[in-house]
Amino acid sequence: MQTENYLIRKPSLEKLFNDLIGGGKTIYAPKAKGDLALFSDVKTYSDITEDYIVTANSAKLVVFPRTEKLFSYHKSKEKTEITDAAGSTFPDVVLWGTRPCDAAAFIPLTDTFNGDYKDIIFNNRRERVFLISFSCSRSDEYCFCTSVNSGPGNTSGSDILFTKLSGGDYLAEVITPKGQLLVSENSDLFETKSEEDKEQQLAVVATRFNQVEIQAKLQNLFENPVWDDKSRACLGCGSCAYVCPVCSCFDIQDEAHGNKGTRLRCWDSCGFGLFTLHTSGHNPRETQGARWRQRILHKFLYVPNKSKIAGCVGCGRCSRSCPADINILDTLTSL
Amino acid sequence: MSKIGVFICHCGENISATVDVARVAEAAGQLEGVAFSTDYKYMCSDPGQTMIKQAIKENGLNGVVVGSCSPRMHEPTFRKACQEAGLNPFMCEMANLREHCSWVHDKSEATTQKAIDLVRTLVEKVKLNKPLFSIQVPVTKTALVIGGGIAGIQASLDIASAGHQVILVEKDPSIGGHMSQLSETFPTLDCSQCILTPRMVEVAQHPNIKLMTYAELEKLEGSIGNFKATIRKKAKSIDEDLCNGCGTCTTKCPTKKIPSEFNTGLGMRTAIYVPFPQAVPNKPVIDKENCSYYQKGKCKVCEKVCPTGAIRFDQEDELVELEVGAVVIATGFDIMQPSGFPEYGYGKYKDVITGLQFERLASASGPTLGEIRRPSDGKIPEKIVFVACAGSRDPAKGVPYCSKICCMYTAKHAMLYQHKVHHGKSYIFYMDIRAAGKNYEEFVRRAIVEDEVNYIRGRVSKVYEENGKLIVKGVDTLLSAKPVEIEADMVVLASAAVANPGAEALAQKMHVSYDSYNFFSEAHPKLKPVETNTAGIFLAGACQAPKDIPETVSQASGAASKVIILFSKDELSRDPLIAVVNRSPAPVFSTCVGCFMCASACPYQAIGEELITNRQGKVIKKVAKVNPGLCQGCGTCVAFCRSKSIDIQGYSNEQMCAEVIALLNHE
Amino acid sequence: MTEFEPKIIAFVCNWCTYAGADLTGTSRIKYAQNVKIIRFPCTGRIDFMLLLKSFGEGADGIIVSGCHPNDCHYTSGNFHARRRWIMFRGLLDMLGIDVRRIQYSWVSAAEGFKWADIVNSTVNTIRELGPYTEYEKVAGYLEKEANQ
Amino acid sequence: MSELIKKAAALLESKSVQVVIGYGKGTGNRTRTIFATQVTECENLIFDSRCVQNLAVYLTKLEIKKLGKPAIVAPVPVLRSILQLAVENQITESDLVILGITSESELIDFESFAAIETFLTTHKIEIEEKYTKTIDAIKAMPVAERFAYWVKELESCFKCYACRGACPLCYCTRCTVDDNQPQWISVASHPLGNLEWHIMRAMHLAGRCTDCEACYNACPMGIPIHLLTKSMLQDVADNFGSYGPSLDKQNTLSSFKPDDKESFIR
Amino acid sequence: MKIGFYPGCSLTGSSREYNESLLAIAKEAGIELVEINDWNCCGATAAHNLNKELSLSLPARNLAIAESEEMDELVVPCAACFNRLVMTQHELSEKKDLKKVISEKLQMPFKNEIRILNVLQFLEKHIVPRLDQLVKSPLEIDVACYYGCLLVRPQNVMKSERFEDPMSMDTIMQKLGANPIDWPFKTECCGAGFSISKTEIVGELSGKIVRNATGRGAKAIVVACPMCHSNLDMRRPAIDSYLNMKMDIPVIYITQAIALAMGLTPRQAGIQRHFVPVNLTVNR
Repeated sequence: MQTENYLIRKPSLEKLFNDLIGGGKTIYAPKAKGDLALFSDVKTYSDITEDYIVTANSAKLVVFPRTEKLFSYHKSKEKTEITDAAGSTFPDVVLWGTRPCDAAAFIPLTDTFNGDYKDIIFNNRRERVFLISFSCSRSDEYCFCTSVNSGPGNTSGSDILFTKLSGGDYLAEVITPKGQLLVSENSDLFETKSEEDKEQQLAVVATRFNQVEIQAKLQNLFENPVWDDKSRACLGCGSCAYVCPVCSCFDIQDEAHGNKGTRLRCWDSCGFGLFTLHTSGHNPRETQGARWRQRILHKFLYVPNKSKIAGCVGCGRCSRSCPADINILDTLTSL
Repeated sequence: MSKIGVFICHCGENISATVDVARVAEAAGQLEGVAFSTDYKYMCSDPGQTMIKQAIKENGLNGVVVGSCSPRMHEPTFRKACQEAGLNPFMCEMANLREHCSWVHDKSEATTQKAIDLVRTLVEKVKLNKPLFSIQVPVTKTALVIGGGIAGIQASLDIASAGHQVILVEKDPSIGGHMSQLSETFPTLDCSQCILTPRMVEVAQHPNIKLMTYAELEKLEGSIGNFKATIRKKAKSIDEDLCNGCGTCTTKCPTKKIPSEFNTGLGMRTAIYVPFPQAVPNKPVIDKENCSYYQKGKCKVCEKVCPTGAIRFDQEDELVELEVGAVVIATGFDIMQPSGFPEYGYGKYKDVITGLQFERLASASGPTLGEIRRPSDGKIPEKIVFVACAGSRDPAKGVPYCSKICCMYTAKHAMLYQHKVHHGKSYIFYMDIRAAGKNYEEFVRRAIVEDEVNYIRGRVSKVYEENGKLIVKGVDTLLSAKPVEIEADMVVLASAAVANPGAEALAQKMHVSYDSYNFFSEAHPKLKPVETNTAGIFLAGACQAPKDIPETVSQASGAASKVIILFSKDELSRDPLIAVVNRSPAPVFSTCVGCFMCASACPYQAIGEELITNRQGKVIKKVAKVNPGLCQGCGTCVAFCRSKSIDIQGYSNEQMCAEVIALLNHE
Repeated sequence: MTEFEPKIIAFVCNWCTYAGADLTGTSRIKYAQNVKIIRFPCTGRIDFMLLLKSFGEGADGIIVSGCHPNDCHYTSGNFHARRRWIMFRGLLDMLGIDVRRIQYSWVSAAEGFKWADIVNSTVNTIRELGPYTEYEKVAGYLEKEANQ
Repeated sequence: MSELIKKAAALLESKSVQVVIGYGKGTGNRTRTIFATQVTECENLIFDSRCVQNLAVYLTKLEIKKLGKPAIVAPVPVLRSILQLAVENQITESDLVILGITSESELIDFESFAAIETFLTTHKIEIEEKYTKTIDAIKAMPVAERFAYWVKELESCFKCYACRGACPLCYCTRCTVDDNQPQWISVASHPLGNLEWHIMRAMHLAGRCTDCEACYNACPMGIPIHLLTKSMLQDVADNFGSYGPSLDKQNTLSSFKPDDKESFIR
Repeated sequence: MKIGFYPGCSLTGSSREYNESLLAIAKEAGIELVEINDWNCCGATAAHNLNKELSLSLPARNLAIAESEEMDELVVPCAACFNRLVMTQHELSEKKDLKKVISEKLQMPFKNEIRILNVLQFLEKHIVPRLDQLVKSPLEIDVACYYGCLLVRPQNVMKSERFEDPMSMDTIMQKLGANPIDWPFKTECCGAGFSISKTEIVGELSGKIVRNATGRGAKAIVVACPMCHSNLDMRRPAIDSYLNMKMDIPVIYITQAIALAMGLTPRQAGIQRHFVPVNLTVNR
């Protein structure tokens, strides 16, 4: 679809928000918590913060929650009854305040859940998500979206992208038919406006590496001291994966209470020692170095090999949240 | 796949009167993994047990839950039945439907539902039970008896006469204990020494008894059947093999003014001494604290006069390690020094003495050769006041318990006094007269009626000296209900019987429990009065609580028979409900990280270290290891272990969790 | 509406409280059905995680009981347990988990009456406090909420 | 800190140690841990007020142990952790060189763990007033409100276990949260799973925690979990006297006194 | 350190000399005793047998006031007041629930942490260390130190090793140059409970005390309790009538003895307030 541009006045944003809430939508938007901004279920417009580069957590939680019920069961001596969660109704969610990198992340994420197996629950959720993104006017030393085919004003993945203009009003780029529908339903809030000075409003994010070159290099770097060197300080936690908007590994867990229970899909991380532990006791990825290598190879070699795009959107969350200050750029630029 | 059999007992009507047993059996049958479920009138009866055995065989059951009485009652019965049917006995669990359900609730739906819940809980547990095998422990058939008073003597003689080896350890230079200090004994007034000394000699001569006097327990490790005791033999400074007990040294020793312990300070002894003439062994020791040579570096008179050259000034304490299979504690008691009661003036006035001191005054072998003479001036007291409960039954300053023997010995003292000083007057201040025992009450009556002892029911508030008399202020709560004052020549305090000063330390060395007064605790106040909570350690005599001689002797024989029962088999079988440290596949080997917090928490020092090595013998990991011989299965370590690397068989983490989940989740 | 019947689980040691509860039975002293006992070798064995599990599985109240100090069959398991409960109780209190829902007691093998009294008073306390809905909301999250 | 650099270099030079664990420059204004194995790398060592990560955590990590005998830059919080690790038999004196740093940023040598203990007697753990006030305020809430407060605080926890990873005392080979026989704790990060995890973590640190705040600093969601361990430190002090590691004192929970006082056991 | 002072009713009435001499020696020793504001009855009446909460609230209020005035210690010279205050502190520290109840009643913050001192504890801690410099004219006479009941009991609160044979007053008197006699009536009952209602019993009980002290050569009886003092001094007619002879042994407060030994005037020590004339100039 051809992108259509509109102008939305600053006060209309709140009206749009309230209309969406009034229309029964669940809205996830950045909310301040201490020094952090977190995507949270927001009911009041004033709870939304604008003071963030990216949120600490990622937007993937609306399609790939950290705990997803797959089914519940009830055993008796004769039979076992199963209630499939795929049949339940999922909420209509509006993601408000995603950054272009957040929106871009939905593309590889959706790919993952639509490989050999089409994940019904994921797709049900994904269909009900509407992304209202906001371009970046600020960036920091962790950002590298421009190195992974994205950018501070990139539109891919979003339904609508707002860019704050110098006067305080917003440029609204409507990217998808879903976005168009929203505009038509709220036509009083959107004024026709041609694209102007968007680029000037955007943050400057320097290109840090060439993704294609990296992909090529990684072909031959499986055995290399860089992995141990760069991961030495790794504490083996899962924060990088859990804040990553693309990471999609999960673990299947049953929670049993007597003869009732549920099967759950829970986030998992390749940073954990348990991740690849075999029943035999053997662990093919025995050290953090091997785990770090997997993380980098997965995002910059395996995913691009398969899907043509990187499994990374350059949001920099993993580096920001790492308690040991392991910076993914450090590794990528030193290969 | 679990194939559990559930057997619900009616217990006559004990259970079925309030619990719908048929419904319990039916509900149990609906549980996943239950292959057989039934109810029966008496499960523990022969037909009941046969029913279980048959069901095991016919249905190939691999687990059994019996819903009946308390497992403390019949767990061994049903486990044995299962074993006889070829099922590992530890695959049988009991749901307590009687004591914990039918007997404590009225008949109702809720009661039946509770019974179902209890059965379901145990079914879920038994699914996770694993076959366990009893631990066989060889028995060292030597007993260690600690304390050479009448209790220790009796226990030693009994065990030795049954043909087992006995090591009798006594901390003093002679055996005999308190009984050897007594004059006559109630209620027969037979001479204490006359009945005791033959037993003492018998101990010395018994081929199966090894006597270690002047020795104390240093350390006790191990467990029932296999203890390792370390005994400290204090240096006697003589060569016992050479000494012939002639006594020349004790007569020639120049240091003669040492208060004699045996005579409770009323007589003197020398630095090299035999505590009393009938001592066993009748060989002296040197009291280093008071010996001129040890203190000042010169003297050695004993060495000069000894005809056999047996004096050894350079002798040092010796530590001896012994393997024993059972221990009898017979360390006796002590009397409370009444100095905590300044109102009685003990220590301030020479003629205020304790009951034990009176025993020595009344004893024919005592410092006054049996004449009642007061310590201050040797005069025969005309008026004597006995204070009963001088420390006993006094929660404020003394001990709250009754010392049990004082009523009787005080009556005896007054009686002995009246027999020896016919014109004398004796008074006894008392709270109650406790004379329960064969011929005891009659004895007290005799003191009152025949010997005209004045019993005054009331307490003494003060004793003070005025004009050479001891003024005893007290109250007579019965007749006059008024304060009374007696001008006495002597006051005898029936001071409380208390635990030995070293009792607490000894209990801790042996890991036996003790009460708040430091008396050792029996395993059960009624049914296990001579056992301690530590298997293989038994109690005899007043170390458990104040006791008189006949009671002490009976308990000593009881303890001896427990030891003999233990020694009647070559091997002991122990429940395998013990802790184990887990093993996991390489390269982890065990999830234990070797913090050893479990080891510091273990009450039995049962947790040691194990080094895990690779094929080249290099140590990869140091982990905890439970010694199955020492572990008693309390499971304290299990609850401690942060990584859940240690678990206890029979009460495993999985089992307990399954029980919790099953108990709280029903349809 | 029927009266609220609290679900109470009791963790007791084999040597004192279990035997004490046996004595309650032998003495035919009545108490409420709400309390059900799980037998442990010693209070020292009782893992705080099991208490946690109990609330997670829907218990409204918990009784933890063992030998009086100095009476432990294993000499010191109860002393260790006591320290553990002091710390655990403090933590639960800090977290706003209602510590009134856990009754700790020492009940000896001779205290059949005391056991009945502990049971009945605990049942009364929990009845007054009502069902532990706050915790249930947390524990029953998956049952009640649609997927997040 | 040229003295530190010199000393570290000398240790590597003389082959007394194979690696120096210390602080270096990180992203932006952050610091990060560096593992100097070459003399030249020692130049990157820094020490200033930003260096708050608890380096003791690396002493028990498999990957770091493989590097050989370490020297560790150890400001006071790290020293406390080292002492506690020693109490728990995780490290030995001979396998470690300690480059101690006083609170005045001066280098200090320690010949033995006992010397650390002596030094720490003058650097007792003190819970700052801002924390005691917060804890008091939380404890003053009605119980239901307090519970709601924590459920809310823990809501954002997604169980990345950074708190566990950063804690020098969480050195278990297998954490109980990863044990599924039985399943002690819900793996899921739903409210119950989160609550159980944080209760277990705090309990496992009861009487062991040295108040370094590494857990809180590591939490990507900024959850104040350190309030739990701090509150427990207070409980230890209130109930059993002083807190803080000590070589001859038993851990709080693996020891007892027969006359320990409580007010709640009937 | 701020030392509070709780006089109680006796010290403002029947035993003003106790008050005067205590303040005089404190001043001499350079110690400021700050009387607590708005103090109330200690409850050493029938209250403690009739109304538990009242009997705890009365002393607790005094303690709370002292706390609010930031006092570290509180001196309570009257043995009866001391007993009530110390018993309250003990009971409320043992029973936390009760403390809560009482605190709510008081409607003021109450930590229950102040250190309460009776006169002997106060003297031992603050005056005795300075006595070497302060004793100007030693009292070289034989004295009988009479403790009575309340200073040393109950044992579980006072934790005294020798509550049947206390020695603290004897030690202080020795420091003043006096010779405390060894006598058995140190803690005998003076009959305080019957001080008003049955003076003949007081006569008998106190009479025995006076007789024994005199008989053992004491030239004065030293006390530290207003009740003891009034019974031994004011009830002398009843004593004399029981003993059938006139006893002239004077009864003085230990604080008065110290004051005299410090060289203060008899008037500063309040000696003129006694019924039995005091003349301590007689040397041994």
